[in-house]
Amino acid sequence: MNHSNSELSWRVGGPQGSGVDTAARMFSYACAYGGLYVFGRREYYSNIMGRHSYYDVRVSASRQPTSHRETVDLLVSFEAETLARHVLSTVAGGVVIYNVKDEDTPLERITFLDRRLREDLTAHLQEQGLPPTTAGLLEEARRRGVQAFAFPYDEIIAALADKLGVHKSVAQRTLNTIAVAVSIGMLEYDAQCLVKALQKIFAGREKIVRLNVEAAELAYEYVRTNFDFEHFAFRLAANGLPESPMLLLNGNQASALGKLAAGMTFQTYYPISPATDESVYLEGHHTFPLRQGGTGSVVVVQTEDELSAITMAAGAALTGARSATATSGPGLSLMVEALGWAGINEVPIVITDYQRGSPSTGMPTRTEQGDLLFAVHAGHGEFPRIVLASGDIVEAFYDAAQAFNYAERYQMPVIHLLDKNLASTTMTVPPFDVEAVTVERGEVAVAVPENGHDPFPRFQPTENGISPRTLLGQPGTLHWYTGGEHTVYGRVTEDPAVREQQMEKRMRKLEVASREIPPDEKFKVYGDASVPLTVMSWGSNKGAILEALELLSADGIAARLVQVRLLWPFPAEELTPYLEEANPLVVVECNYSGQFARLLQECTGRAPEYLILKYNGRPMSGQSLYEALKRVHAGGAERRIVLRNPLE
Amino acid sequence: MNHSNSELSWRVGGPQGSGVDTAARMFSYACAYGGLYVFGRREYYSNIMGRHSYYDVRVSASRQPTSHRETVDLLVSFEAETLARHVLSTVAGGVVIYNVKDEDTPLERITFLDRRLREDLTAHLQEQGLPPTTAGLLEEARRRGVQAFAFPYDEIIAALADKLGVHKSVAQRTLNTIAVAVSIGMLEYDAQCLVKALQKIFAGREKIVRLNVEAAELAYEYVRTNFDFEHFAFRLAANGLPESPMLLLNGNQASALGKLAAGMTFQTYYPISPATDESVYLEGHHTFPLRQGGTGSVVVVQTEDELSAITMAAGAALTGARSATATSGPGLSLMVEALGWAGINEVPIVITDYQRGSPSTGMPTRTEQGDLLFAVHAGHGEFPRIVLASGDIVEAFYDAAQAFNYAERYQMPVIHLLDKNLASTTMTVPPFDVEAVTVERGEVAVAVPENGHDPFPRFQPTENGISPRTLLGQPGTLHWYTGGEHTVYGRVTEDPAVREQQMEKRMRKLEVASREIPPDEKFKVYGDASVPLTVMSWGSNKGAILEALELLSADGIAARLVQVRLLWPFPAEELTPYLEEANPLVVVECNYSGQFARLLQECTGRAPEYLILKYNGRPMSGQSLYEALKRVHAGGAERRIVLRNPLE
Amino acid sequence: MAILEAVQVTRKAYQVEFPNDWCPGCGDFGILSSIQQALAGLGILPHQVAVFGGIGCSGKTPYYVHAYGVHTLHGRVLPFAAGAKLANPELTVLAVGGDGDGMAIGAGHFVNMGRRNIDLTYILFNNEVYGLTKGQASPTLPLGLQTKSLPEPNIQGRVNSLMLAMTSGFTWIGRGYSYNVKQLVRLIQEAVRHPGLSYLEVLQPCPTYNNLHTKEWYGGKDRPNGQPRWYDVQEEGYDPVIPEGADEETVQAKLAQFVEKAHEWGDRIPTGVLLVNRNISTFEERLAERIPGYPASSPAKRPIADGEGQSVAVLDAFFAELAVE
Amino acid sequence: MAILEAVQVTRKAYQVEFPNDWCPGCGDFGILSSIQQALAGLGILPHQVAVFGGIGCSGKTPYYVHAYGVHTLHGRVLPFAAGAKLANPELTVLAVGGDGDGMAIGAGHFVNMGRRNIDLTYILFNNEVYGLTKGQASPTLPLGLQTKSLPEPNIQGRVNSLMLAMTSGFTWIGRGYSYNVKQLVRLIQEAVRHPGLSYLEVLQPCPTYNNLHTKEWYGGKDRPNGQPRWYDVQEEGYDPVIPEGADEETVQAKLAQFVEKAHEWGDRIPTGVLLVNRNISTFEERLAERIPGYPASSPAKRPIADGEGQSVAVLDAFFAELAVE
Ligand SMILES: Cc1ncc(C[n+]2csc(CCOP(=O)(O)OP(=O)(O)O)c2C)c(N)n1
Ligand SMILES: Cc1ncc(C[n+]2csc(CCOP(=O)(O)OP(=O)(O)O)c2C)c(N)n1
Ligand code: SF4
Ligand code: SF4
Ligand SMILES: [Mg+2]
Ligand SMILES: [Mg+2]
Repeated sequence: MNHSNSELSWRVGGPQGSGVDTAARMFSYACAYGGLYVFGRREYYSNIMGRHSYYDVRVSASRQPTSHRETVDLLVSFEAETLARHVLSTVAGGVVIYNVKDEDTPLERITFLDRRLREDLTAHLQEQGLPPTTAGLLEEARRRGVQAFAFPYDEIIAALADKLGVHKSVAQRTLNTIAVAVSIGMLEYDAQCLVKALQKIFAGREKIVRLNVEAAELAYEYVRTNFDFEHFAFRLAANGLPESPMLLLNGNQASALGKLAAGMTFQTYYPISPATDESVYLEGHHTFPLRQGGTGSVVVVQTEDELSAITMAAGAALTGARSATATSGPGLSLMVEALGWAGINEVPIVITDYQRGSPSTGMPTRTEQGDLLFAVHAGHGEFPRIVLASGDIVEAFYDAAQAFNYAERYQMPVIHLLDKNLASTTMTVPPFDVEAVTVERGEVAVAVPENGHDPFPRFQPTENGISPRTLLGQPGTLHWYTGGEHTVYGRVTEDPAVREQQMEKRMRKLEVASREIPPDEKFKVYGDASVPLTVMSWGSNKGAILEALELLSADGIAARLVQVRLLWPFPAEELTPYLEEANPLVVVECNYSGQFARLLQECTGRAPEYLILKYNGRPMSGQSLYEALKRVHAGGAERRIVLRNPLE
Repeated sequence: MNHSNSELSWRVGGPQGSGVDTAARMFSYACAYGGLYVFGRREYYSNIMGRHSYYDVRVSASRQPTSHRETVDLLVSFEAETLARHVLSTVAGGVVIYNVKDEDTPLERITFLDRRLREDLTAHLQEQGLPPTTAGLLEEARRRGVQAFAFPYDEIIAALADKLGVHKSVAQRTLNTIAVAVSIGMLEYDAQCLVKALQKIFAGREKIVRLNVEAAELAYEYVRTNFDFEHFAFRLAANGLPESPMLLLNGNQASALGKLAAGMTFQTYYPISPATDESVYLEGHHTFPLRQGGTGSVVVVQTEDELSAITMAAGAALTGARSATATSGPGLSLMVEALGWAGINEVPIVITDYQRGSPSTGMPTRTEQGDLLFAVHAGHGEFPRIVLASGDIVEAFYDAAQAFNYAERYQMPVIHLLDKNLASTTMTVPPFDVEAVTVERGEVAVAVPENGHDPFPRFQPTENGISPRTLLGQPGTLHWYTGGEHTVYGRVTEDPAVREQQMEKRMRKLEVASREIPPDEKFKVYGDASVPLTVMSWGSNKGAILEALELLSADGIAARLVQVRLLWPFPAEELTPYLEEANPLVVVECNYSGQFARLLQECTGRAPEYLILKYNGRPMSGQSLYEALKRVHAGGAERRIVLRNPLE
Repeated sequence: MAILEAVQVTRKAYQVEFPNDWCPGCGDFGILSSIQQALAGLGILPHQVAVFGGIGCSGKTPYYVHAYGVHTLHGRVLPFAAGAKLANPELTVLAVGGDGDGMAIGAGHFVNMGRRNIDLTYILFNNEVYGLTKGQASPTLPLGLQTKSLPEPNIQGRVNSLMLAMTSGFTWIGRGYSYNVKQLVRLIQEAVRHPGLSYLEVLQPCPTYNNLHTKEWYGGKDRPNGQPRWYDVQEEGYDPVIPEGADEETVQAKLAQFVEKAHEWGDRIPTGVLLVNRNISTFEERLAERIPGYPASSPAKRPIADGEGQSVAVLDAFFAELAVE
Repeated sequence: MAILEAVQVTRKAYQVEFPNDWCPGCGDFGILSSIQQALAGLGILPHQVAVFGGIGCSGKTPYYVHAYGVHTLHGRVLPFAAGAKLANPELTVLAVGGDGDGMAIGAGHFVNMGRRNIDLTYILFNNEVYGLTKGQASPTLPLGLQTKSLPEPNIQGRVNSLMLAMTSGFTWIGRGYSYNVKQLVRLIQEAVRHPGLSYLEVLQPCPTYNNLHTKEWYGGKDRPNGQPRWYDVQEEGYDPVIPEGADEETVQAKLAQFVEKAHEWGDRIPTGVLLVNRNISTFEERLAERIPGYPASSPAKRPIADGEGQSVAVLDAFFAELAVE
């Protein structure tokens, strides 16, 4: 029953701070070094140490997985909470590897297990006549056809300490490597790939590499000699590496790199999950060579709050610097006033919003697509803005760059919507093509020193509403900026006719943007473009929907996805043919109220027949969407389908 | 050609700080003391001294005027800028009274005359072969049948100083009284009414009363003896006073009084036009008797910013105090994050938003209805809120009170939308009935001391989503609040199932509110309820639309107004019959993008056939709306009609 | 501060069963324990207390105190707390938060709260880093230092929060150390008892992200004499009190003495009560001058409706001002 | 501060035709005139200057200076100005605003800007009221005073902005008076020349709303000797400078001297240069340590694309870190 080379869903769990991420990186790189496609999904608490975090790595030899699976094929654990939370998600034919110490831990002794979950698990076990312990859960799993292996972590660590003559506390640090090596062993995968991964991850720290390689070998050996994994349905075999090496990165990094490619030279931030990592990445990568020689750089400023972050970025933008700030919902909420200032002053700035579980503090490290209507409507009064949302890591890179072109072409703030799902998802992707990144600076007024002292009509109305932009410090283009309504020179005015002129000029730019931006930057159509079953969505659901479409297709059900990428100005006109053909129209999003559907109806009058929503802070999986869409296709499904999984 | 007792549109103008407001108050009270109905509209710059402000007082003996007129019957001025700005708006048969000194002032010498206006006026005069001076404007007016009288202000002031033996600079302060007395004289109105007005306005300052009465008499006399106003088409005659005396007040005061009636005990604010006056009024009226004896009071705190204003108000609300804050657009923009906190913590607070010309600093002292979509969508993520908008001063009072009932009944933030138009509009209204104000505190958990130390399930899900509210300090109901997703005890959680439970509980309250709030609190229908020509609007346009409907009706055109007062949750269902019958549907609002129309379409799918908009910072008048609606009725009008008036 | 009746309350009354998720060895534990002991020792009942927290590791404190707990917004803990206190002056109100919360995003409120002298206690957990967002520099980290999660040395200077408290007008200022619980309990109790706005800075090692100013460093383990770097100013006879009615000269002398202490750092770090200004009225007293009956008839407590739910406000005088009569 | 070339620039170059709408007699006029004279005197060309204003009467100043003028948002003038300066360090950047703007809604930025020591000059127009919103108390109005548009005496205490500047880390601190233009010109020039963050408080009578601290009051017209209340500390030999490399003791002594001056008020109000700290690196210097070539290759100036509009960034090394190779 060998499924060598098939797809695998691997999960590792443990307390925050115990290296779960490192374990996942090791496993991911080990797979990637075998030429396999990797998709990693990270779940963790808003906590530094102790609370439960877990990482799903989905691997495939044949295609790039684009969403996680809610079920697990191989679960590795070294503490009881992971067992309590995830054994139930392990599939028949799958394997659970646990620390022998955790064999029989009462659920009520697991400090951070949510009461709701403990009660649910206890009830479930009771139904089967099993005790509310990890032993009960393991037994339940075995009854379902899951193999569970006790692994003697402590023994291996002791052996390692012995072998290398290091202190046990040092050896203990290889716990994650051991867990990964055990997995590699179970999958009969190439151990050399893990060694390469260890060399990559601990590059430059030879001693640590050695320690971990030794640990991996001991663990691997143990598995190969002691475990009977004949009945384990999964194997992995290395492919060859592709010609140009794949990148393995997450959305935070993709966005940061896209910004550097675009020539962003100034970024401000105030720390906030899940946005911080982008800025910290930039802080650690602030200089690099330029193609024509010389050094490129980005000034990254950690500000005192988000009010400062956006206003400082706006100040920088006035000098001509490509300038941005990155934040999450609470930060965006604080940026609203300045957004309007940038709007009325026609300042090109980019705001990257990593959406997270909300409202308010919400669930800072969980995902949601809850900021769409806010991004579109944020700010008192009316001013133009552009809102775009990326569907995956590759789009995140190119959109992060394109956002600056939009900002400078139309001289308005651009909100780039990402989310926690994209931020912390890791994927193998083909290398980005930096030279394909074009830099469009829009209309910039040339310095006119001969203009001497005359004020420059910065806000001169034009047919398309766009007036040549000036840069602070430039000779001959002196003028003013103000958040007040203003004349062409940027001086405050309350004249009713000038007000109308300037308001119309500004808003006209939005129509122009709507006209100029090509349809394929506005939305993409996937799947069978001619069938009526139409899924419409935006943002990071893309991967899950594409998988769902494939699964449907395997069932002989044709469907298409219209992924809207430009949310504002909303591409109402271009979408009309799709909306007219759509039957049924299914809108998919990760929020409670179907924000995209509301926006769609606001702009087109068309309401979807079905809404598939998820708002528990976890991303959708392809499988769960597939099931929901099957029900839609079969007819009789409720209009509002909520995807739930109490075990996530 | 005497129109005694007819309607009159009076305008006084002058530099900010020169007492234009006082003049208008005098004139308004003088009219009101004659039993006449008064409507006052104030226009002023974001400036303390020097820029042009003007005040329209519309008076009628037969009915309450509910909007201003864009044309003027009687214009009083004591400086050149007023002439430059308003002579053109004076009707044939009307009168301009100006200071003899201003007879021939070149327009280019008027410092604060906007360049655009100066150029337009100059061109207009040039067409008629007239010079770009006040003389040219006066001549243009005379050609149009306007009478213009030069009034010797300085002479009268000198005479007054002489008569009373006061310094000329003291006498000078009666300039406004003189201007009003001249008007009263021109209208052959009862001079005693002006005396009463002076006594009211300068109550307790006998010397000043005497000075002003003397000034009035001199001016009145001068007019009666020197002016030939036979051809002036307007007269005012006093009615009897109504039995219970009318109030003459503005929207800021109405809202403040409504809050006091409702039992608001805590208000925070950060100064901002046009909201400040409400809070300053409260500061000056912080104590008053209670019906059962004892003293009622309100604590008003001027905070350091709007972030502090809303969070301090929220803190107070947690103790059970009825708590509110009042602000304008820029302040609301800063309150967004805390709004979400109040939403997720189910805190009853009221936010009064006086909309003003926007975006950003915009036009701080001009009106707009630009915050609707923002109020509905403000905040990252999703949480319930109520948004209501008042149509006039009377509604402002009762809605300000009702807002607290909604807030406490549904335990959510309530945004009460007013605007600069309502804030500074003055009107005669029948006295408010404080005893008719009911106080509904919603479900409050009684203290349960016997509960001792057990945590209290503050956020227990219920069928209608409402859980009994607790008050900080109350025994036996200990629990927590957090902006994070939480358990029933208010402890942070990231459990997916609890998240769904709490999210659903909170959002359910909105459905319940939508069900429970009676239709006539949601919207009001005026005019001929059965005709298809349907005007839909919200907020302070009400008065102008009602007048337009009357004018249409006089032309034999039947129409109805659906004034939506509850904007969120949007009364989609109850509006359906009206939307279905509407033909055409005309949405009227003071903003650029038709925000109400967008909301309507978002919630019902129905787009209006016509949009009538105004966004130059000035309110709509009944007349201008009437003309637009006539064009709509006649057919062939453009879909988007913008009301403009470059002379406002 | 309202101590209704001094009853026997044990520390246990303030403990919770909710699991605590601070890192092992975090300095926050000592502060939490001190708060619990201090409140118990003051004989205040849990329901009479409201603990407001900012956002950060420190901001989670309210979850761990068995009292009304309010986890507010990042930087806004002071206005939230002030609103509750002014509306219900009988409450004992504690506000707690991190250095990022209080000195960065919350600095404007800190400065302006000092102008009010409301009777509440603010405890700032100073670990020099943003704990909960993974160790960025906070405004209290000195310029040029590089704690372990910084990609570059700290490029911004340090704010001296004691000086800021004095400048802003806090009328009780003290400093404690999270591992000196005995002193900390006493300091918290004094701060709570002080009628006015109290500021207590607590030096709080963050073993996870602050590898420079650790428990060992504060404890002076690296010093030749092995003696702690911190010391108690009271043990050296320091008198922090500006008495009621003090003359300008006394005030200036006390302030000068405070400024000197506030700048001490490095091998001698003062802890204890550093300034007590009895010369300034509380906001509650000022309010009482405007509003007769305050605080007894407070916003939270005064009647607003009768049994039938009808408003009891009599606004006739206000209407008369506007009436045409 | 960048003075590219000292050319002959007259005050007229900085004057505008746009009508000024301050009240007659407003103290702001003196400050405006001083700014214009100071800039002209420094020989900077108008296009090399960016004047950032807050919101308030004072905040309108940029409209009246013929230079790049940016009327920002209430309270945010400092971050706006800092962003421009860091992105284009060649600009001469002035930030101006009211006491409400700077000490209330902007206080958090003020405190944190001090930590950066960016080379720009902040001028605060202190009239003790919110001018443009019609005379409410600002954070600099002393407790208990009642200016004419207050319905009740001021219920909040006063912030001492000089102390706040020192505490926050401003490295040049001075105070002027709007009717002493000669001194003010000199102060502004010194502030602009100072390489680092400068804070200049200007005592600014608001004849419309502040009927207590008027021109007459500052001028001492009510005093027996009729002498002005303000005096110039430099005339009394006050030396504000903490020299480069000063030892801890010198620093403390200078700070103590400053604290004393900062607290003087009433019949003796110090003006002049009160503190100059040459001991602290600028943010620009700190940045240059991270980013080779800064400030020459600044965010505003460095090339980002080639002639064809293609990106010139070479990110290979960053990709290699992530690559599976
Ligand atoms: C408006 C806003 N911005 C950013 C954040 C993210 N955030 C959470 S905790 C924190 C800082 C924590 O540092 P500190 O206040 O020093 O507390 P500590 O964790 O060190 O106790 C930040 C920035 C937030 N919650 N809200
Ligand atoms: C966010 C926000 N809140 C409030 C206002 C209203 N506002 C305009 S000017 C001002 C205060 C002006 O006082 P100050 O800063 O002292 O300047 P001054 O007018 O006295 O020069 C305020 C509160 C605003 N523009 N923006
Ligand atoms: S990160 Fe630091 S402050 Fe936060 S809990 Fe851990 S040790 Fe404590
Ligand atoms: S209100 Fe005061 S500060 Fe403002 S312009 Fe007038 S005098 Fe100057
Ligand atoms: Mg901290
Ligand atoms: Mg001021």
